[in-house]
Amino acid sequence: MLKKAPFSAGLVHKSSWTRHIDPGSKFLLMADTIAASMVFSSLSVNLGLILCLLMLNFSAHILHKSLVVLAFSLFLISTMLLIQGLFYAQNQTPIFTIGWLTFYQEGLQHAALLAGRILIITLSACLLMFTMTIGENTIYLEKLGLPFRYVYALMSVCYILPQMHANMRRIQLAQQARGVVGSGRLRQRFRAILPTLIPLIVMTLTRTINRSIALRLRGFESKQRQTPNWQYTYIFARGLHYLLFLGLLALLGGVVWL
Amino acid sequence: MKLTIEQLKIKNALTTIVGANGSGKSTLLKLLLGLYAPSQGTISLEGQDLKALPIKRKLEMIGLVFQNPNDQLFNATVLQEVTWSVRQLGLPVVEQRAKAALTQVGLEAELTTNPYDLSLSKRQLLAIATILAIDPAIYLFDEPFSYLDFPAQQRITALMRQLSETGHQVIVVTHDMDWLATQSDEILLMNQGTIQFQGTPAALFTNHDFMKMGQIAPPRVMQIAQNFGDYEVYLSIEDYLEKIQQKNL
Amino acid sequence: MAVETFITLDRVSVKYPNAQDLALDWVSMSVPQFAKVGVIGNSDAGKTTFCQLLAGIIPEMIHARIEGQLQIDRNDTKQKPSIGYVFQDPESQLSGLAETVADEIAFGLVNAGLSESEIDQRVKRIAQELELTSILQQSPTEISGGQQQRLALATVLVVEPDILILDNPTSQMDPRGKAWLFEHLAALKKQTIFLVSDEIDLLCEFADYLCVFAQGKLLAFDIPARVINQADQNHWPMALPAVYQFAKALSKTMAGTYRYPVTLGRLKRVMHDDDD
Amino acid sequence: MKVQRLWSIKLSSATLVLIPAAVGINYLAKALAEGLKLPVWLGSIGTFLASMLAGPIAGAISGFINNVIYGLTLSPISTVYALTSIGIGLSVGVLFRLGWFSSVKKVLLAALVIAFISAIISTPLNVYFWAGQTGNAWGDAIFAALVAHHTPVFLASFVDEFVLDIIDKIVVAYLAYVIYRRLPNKLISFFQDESHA
Repeated sequence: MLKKAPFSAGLVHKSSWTRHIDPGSKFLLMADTIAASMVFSSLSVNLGLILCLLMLNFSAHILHKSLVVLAFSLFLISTMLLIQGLFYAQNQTPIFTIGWLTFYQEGLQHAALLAGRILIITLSACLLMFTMTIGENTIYLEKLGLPFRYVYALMSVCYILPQMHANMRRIQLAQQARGVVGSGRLRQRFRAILPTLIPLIVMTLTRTINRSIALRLRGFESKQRQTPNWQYTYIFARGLHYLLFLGLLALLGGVVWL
Repeated sequence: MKLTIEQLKIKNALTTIVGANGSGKSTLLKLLLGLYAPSQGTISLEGQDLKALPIKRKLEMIGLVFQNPNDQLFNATVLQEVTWSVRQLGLPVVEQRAKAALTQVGLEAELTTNPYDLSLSKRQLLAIATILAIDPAIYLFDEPFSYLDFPAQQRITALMRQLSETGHQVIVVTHDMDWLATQSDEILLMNQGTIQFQGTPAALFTNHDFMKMGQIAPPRVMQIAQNFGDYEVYLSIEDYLEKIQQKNL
Repeated sequence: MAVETFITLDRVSVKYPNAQDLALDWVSMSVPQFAKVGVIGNSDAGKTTFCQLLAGIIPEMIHARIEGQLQIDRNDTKQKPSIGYVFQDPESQLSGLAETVADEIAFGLVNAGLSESEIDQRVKRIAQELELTSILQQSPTEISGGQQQRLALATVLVVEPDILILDNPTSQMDPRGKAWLFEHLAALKKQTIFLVSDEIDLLCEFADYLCVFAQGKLLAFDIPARVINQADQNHWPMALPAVYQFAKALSKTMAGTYRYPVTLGRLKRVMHDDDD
Repeated sequence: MKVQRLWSIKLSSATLVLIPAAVGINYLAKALAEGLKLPVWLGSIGTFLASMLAGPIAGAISGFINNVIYGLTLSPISTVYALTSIGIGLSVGVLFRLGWFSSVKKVLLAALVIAFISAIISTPLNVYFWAGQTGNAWGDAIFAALVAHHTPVFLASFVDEFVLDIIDKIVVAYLAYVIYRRLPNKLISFFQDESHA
């Protein structure tokens, strides 16, 4: 059985300093930190960035969630250290040996740098994704001038998904009543795919047709649409934009110059 | 959903479960099928503990027709949908069983149709056929009439009667009081996960507290009678006519 | 009373691409404004096609070959009449982009470009009418099925459409929900309503006209009493109202006709006349 | 079907509503595969179906948004594979219209092509972000063995990715083939008509 869909978590606005920062600034901040980690291929700079991001995540009360996301990539990072430490093409300087396995400095350094970059991307993305609500994003994108049709295509899955998820659970139960078992041998588990997926997909696509009809009847394509009123107050949004954008330019300029 | 049932015995009759939305009717059906295991207590079938039975054996004895056929259909054709169900339980004479079941529900002309190209009413008939082909001893129907059109409702009602007369146990969850009043032998009233009443339709409609609890409106014939100031219990139009004729004599 | 025709169908046929049979077959009728029309028929009879044709969904969004004429006039202004459509399945009705029930109801108004205060006012009013006020700030995906069905209706009623089309909205409701919906629809005075339903007793009480479809053909379009009497005489496979069955069993026809009554009100009158 | 229609950029309302549905299907199919502990992801089945129903552009956009949403909810790094998803969406749409999804045999060929395209796009991303690895134990074991024998990183990484992609894409292509054929007629013609309009 599946756990609850993660999207609904984003519907609740956490109360912290982050709620006064606009999504655009958060996005630019993410771009800045990622660019910085790519420009400076030194371990110490990356370590510094990671520490900063950890502190920001902590002060926004989202560190525990971010660490869960980080855990996703930990397995990959450890195999990366292992494989690169052992087999990296430029390996020359052995550091230590465990049994008959010799680890090299170059490979470990390379892997550590990449690992640092992944941590930075993840932590800065968490700062963006865990401090916004879907509704806030939707309005923000529309205010930025993205046509509503496209905002819809981009965002509505977040609202549809919990319902689809409930449908899937109901279908799984209904198929269980017909003798579909989702456990046992691989063959048997494979045979549980179609009985779940086909009803789910037919249902979802049928609703898609009805929804597209309903939306058009409800004026989805109307040119008179007014963007809903701004419910969020941001401080220093414009200034932050300039500042972060200049930072990004400087970093990208750095790439060319270095 | 919390369900607390002290003791319940259901035996060879057409039994109806009624109750407001969220009172635990569907949960009870799923519990009877063994889709949920009770956290306490036992459910036994002909003296055997349900928990001890392997799933396929359970499904051979108990068939549940879900409220929405769209949750279950996935095969390429109507015939395959039914044969799949039979094969799934490893029963013999697959084709014959399937075709007989489809004839019983009146879908014999649609054998090669894609189930999703059928109307919703026929899709529900197909879902019923998948159970009929297995021929379990116990049939559970969860609001079977919500998608059936009038001729299909009549067909399925006749089928339920026939099943219960040939020694099957038929249990139906429904909101349809006219149907229940005329067709049901026994009624279970559920409220907040417990069974509040078990008895005949007449006994249910006599008790106002129970009717209020289950958010039950009396059958249409009682509403007509009440319109003329008669608050007796009538289960069918024939019932009421008899009374009127007696009065006139 | 002379009633002006509002919607006219003149020998309309509809055929879907790849389909063998006509979905609607030579249908003609004229419907006065503000009429309440009950639509009945068995599955595959053409009820949904009929509704979608009226709403313009066919052929604008669902393609089909159409013959004949469908005309909708609006007497007071030259503006195109607006149409509200309620699907059988309430989940289809929801926009999929609303954080709260209030946003969902406001969706159509926002699209129409109404002012902030107007939207607010209308949402509050309709929420009160449909008993949704207490859940306005909840997510549309977290409310109960019955509430979702009322929400679906609210999203359509809030734009005050000229024509309201409901395709079997009660199929999954309990008796209380059904009675509530019929009562609410009966109270609407500014709409022409088409309601598909299997609830023949409630429909007879509610509708000014009934139309019966079978295999794409319009078998009858008339006031409920005539339609039901005709249906019984011709043995059409459809449910008959309890009132009718009762009156027929007692052979109580309506004064001056050979027809049995189909509403409680008329039945009472028939029985009362008899007593005198 | 005409070529202009195939590449139509202007998206109808139906297509715009199809995109989030496809993303949702991807998401739930992936969750289902995880729940059943299957050795495949299935996370592109919605993209396949969107491409088959509404054309390569719709499929590509579904794939792109899928990874953006997935990146913004679960795993930020997977956002970069949006490029791969775009490639999958485009190739499924084109192959479908070329008739490569019309028989059991042809689907196998289509799956091979799609897996190849997917691996080609993913490899540079894997090399840049993960030093060439994919995070799958089996694939990475092959990768480690190849690198240990002085195979160039790009080639080793491509093999790593392709081995995994091929199994997943064959399964997904066959599922999509079967599912598409079981969709109701009305549903298929709705999207066809929409792209004609």
